[in-house]
Amino acid sequence: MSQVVVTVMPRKGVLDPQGQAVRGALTQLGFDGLGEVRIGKRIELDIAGDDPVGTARDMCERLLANALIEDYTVEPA
Amino acid sequence: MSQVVVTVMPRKGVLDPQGQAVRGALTQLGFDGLGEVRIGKRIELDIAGDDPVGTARDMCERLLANALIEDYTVEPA
Amino acid sequence: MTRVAIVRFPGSLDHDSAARAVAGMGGTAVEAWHGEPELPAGTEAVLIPGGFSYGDHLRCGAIASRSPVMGAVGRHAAAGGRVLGICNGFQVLCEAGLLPGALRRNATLSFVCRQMDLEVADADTPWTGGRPRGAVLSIPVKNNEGAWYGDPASARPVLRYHGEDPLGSVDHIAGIANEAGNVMGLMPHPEEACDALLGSMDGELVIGGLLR
Amino acid sequence: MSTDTPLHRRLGLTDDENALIPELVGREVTVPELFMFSLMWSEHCSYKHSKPLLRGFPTTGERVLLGPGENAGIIDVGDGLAVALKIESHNHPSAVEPFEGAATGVGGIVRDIMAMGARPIALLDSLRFGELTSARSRHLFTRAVAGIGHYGNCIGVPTVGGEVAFDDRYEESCLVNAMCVGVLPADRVLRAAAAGPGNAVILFGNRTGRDGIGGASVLASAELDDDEDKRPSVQVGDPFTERKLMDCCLELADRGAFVALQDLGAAGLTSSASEMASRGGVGLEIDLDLVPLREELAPAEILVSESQERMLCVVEPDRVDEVLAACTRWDLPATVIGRVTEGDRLVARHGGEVVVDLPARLLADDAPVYGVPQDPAPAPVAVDLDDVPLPDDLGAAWLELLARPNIASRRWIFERYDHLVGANTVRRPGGDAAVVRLPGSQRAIALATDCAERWCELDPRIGGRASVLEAARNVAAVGARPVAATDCLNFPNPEKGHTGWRLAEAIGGMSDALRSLEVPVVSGNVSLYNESAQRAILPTPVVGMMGLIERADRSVGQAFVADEDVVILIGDEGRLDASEYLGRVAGAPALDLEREVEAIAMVIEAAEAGLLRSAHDVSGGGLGVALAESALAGGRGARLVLDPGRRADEALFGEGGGRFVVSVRPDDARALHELARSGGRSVTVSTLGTVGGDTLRVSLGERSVALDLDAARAVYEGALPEALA
Ligand SMILES: Nc1ncnc2c1ncn2[C@@H]1O[C@H](COP(=O)(O)OP(=O)(O)O)[C@@H](O)[C@H]1O
Ligand SMILES: [Mg+2]
Repeated sequence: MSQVVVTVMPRKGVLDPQGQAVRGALTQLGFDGLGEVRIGKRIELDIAGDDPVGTARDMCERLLANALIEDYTVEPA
Repeated sequence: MSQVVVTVMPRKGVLDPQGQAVRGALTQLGFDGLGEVRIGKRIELDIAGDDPVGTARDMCERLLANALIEDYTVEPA
Repeated sequence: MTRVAIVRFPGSLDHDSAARAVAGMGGTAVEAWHGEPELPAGTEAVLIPGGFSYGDHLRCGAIASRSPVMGAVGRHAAAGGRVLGICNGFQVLCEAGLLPGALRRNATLSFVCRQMDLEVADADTPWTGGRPRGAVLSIPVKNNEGAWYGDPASARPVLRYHGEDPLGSVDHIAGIANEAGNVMGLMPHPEEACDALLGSMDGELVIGGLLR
Repeated sequence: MSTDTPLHRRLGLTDDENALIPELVGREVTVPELFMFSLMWSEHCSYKHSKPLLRGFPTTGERVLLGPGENAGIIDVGDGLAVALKIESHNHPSAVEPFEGAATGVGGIVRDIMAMGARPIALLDSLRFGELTSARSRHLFTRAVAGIGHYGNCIGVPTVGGEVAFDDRYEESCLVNAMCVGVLPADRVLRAAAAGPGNAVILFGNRTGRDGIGGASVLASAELDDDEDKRPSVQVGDPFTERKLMDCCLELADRGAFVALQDLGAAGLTSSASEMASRGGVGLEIDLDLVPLREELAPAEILVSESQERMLCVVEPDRVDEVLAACTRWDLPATVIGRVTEGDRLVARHGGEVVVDLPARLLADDAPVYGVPQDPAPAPVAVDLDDVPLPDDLGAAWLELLARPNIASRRWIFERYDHLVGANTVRRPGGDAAVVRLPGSQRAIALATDCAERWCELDPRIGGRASVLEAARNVAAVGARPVAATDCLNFPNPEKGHTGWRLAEAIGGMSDALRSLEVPVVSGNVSLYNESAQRAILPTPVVGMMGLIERADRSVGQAFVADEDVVILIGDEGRLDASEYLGRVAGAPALDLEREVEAIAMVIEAAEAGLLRSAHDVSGGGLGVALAESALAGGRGARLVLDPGRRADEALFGEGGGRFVVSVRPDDARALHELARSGGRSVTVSTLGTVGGDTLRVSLGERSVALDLDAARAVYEGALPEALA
């Protein structure tokens, strides 16, 4: 088993209302000088086999990410 | 401005219904040999100032993570 | 009597109300279980009801859209059969690629349960009971992730929010059909507007699209 | 607490209790056994400080199929249908983690209803938080509402009603009470009593982890900030699994597969297994090695884990495969973990060794019972009303009242809840009571929760009565006959000050009113120790009331529906004494039980006779607020004349008097007046004026006041969103 980390982020150019809301909340708490805030998912998977990163990539294509609105990256932990 | 990446994951021992559901779905899609699946958040922030990592840590304590059920890590992008 | 298969996933919630609405209009509702590779024998139309299939985990509708029964729904649609997806069912159809676009988090960042006015944007599909363009229907929405996102040119908008749109859909889109018009998805819940006692009968105009 | 404090004290057992246990068992107990006793003998599970007082409630009646003592009470509603109902608190967990605490509170009460074999058809939530000017209260409140919505929406049970009030005495101790109602065939009531030695015991649902161990129960027996160690590990709700459990349980209950069914709530397997055995007068043997785990746990931890979304059932041996197959179909882990035995012992094995061997009854029923001090509280310090000036501008005072968080529209809350799923919600939240059609029937039930906590503080007996009467009025206002109640008694530490007395008096007052209304209490819950080092909560006995309407299409709304309809006030004078308007105390509240019950009966009869075009009970904010709500709901004003009474603000904003504002067709006004006198009744009925226009115009003797509906709507609808923005 090796651990693979999949990161799924909203695609550039796609509005991220959640990120905006968090940015607003942070600003209200007094955190100034805040630029963009983007919120995505981190998925940690324990995968068996010779090519865990390849398997995870396959998982992304088939389920974990929606290419219309999300970009993903895969890396070993 | 420098980019900081905050990772917020369910705490060890705390139920992760999302990871559980996704694990089941991947298994049904025929991905065998799957161990644990854990799903958390990745938050990318552009922060000004001398100590963006320290600022992000502060943000985690005050808003971004819920210490009762989540662990967080902060690193420069 | 048209035989309407109502797809049931773990976490489907509106299969019973949908079946009641179909039966109330003279159709026959049968259950299509998510794990089956085929639709029930004699299926003439398919309804994918609302709910939180697979707990809305990962992305709404994503896990359900990959289940065995969806292959059969795809074949049914490709053969010109009628398919209606309501709320989570709409999300499933988008995730399955049977309708364009995706449903994203509401602009309010909260669940919204509200009776809404919907305007007929395209009178030439089976899904608005022949009501003219601009006619207004009253049907409730209830969702977390109901903001349709995509290229409006790629879609065939059938219903738009009339007046306010707390969800923040592109072009105020409430429901779309595929090019051929046989597959339809919408976020509002017509099955909860098929009974005068509940305040509106306008839902029958949409559900009627499933029936001969 | 330091580690050399004896274990039993760390677990919350007193020295006397610790000495009593080996005496009752006949030997020293094992560590897992001590854990089990500490939880089962906590206030939360044993009601050791409240049990004797609860006996005062009326609990019987023609319709009662099952009264208190089971997971929920059951009422026969005719047409072969029965309704299960229960309310429960999840206060402390919600104060610790409002989202998950409130969410798992909903999950817990829903499983209580499922355990009766019922299909949950409605949820209500009764909430108390500190003032919204406090950032912490805003946070707790918004997160609790989000958690309730998350869970209820996801399991497909409509949240059709509830209530909320803000007061700084809830700042550190918020209240989150959730009520669930389910429907089942009247001849298929499922009980949680194990039976049939040799039958299998199956645990199904989520795997067991280290969730809330020592949580709810230990917390409930100590003040929250007393000890960091007593804080629970936070339970995370999993509504998706709950929904699968619900579908699976209903499928199996319909097929008659269960001998008994029970949820796992506070004290987990310990409480479920011991209660099931004790109720059934049998023994249970379970093998802890067979319990599906999420992580490695010690035997004691398995026994007391409060992991959510789990159920326990007893099944005849030849139906085990059928039950396991259904669980597999729903993708729910399910395991035979033991069997029913002759005798009365609860036995648990681990690694082949017996780690628990106790009479189940000792755990489930034989906790010591304590009296609580009965020290009456002194009368409240009152201001002299003569020292309170009349407002120069009654209209401004009216608008200001409509904008108060305790009065303003609750739309911000209920639009976050799916209140429609199931397609049976005939009257939605926002009115007096929600009306939910019973599936497959013409009948409907009306549901409301209420509590007059400000009155309870001043006079708990009157407050107890008022809480029940207000709930009954809300149900009557939609045209329903109150048939059953459930209650949640939220109080501070009963061993201190006047709380024990207040608890007894409140129960007494509630019982007085319930008896007069002939409404039984069929279930309930007690939550004590709601206080911090700073302050204690108001005595808050929440009443959940269910009413019955024979014809769902005959229910009544609160909106004025047609111009020229006659507006009529039913009931007696209101007073400023303990009113929301005054915000101070000008005297102890008073009420005339008999007259209020008569007014309720009259309104129900008027609704059944089809006389009412609208009806609305008069509560917080008095007549002024009730009139404004009927006007806003209908988008129609009215022209009214009020008897100025003692003073104009009292006439408009006074509370109490057991009142309703109704509107009727002009031709029906006489019939309504006659109804007030029929059957030896003498209800006060006054015609106030007529519906019409876009302004509420009220003349009060020399003064008159006008409320512009657009302005009123702006403040009434805007107040909560603005306070929370
Ligand atoms: N205030 C009350 N009024 C009436 N019955 C009550 C009250 N509090 C508890 N009960 C009854 O006592 C029993 C135990 O309550 P509780 O421990 O809350 O139930 P559960 O174990 O199902 O969570 C239930 O049958 C409940 O209805
Ligand atoms: Mg229970």
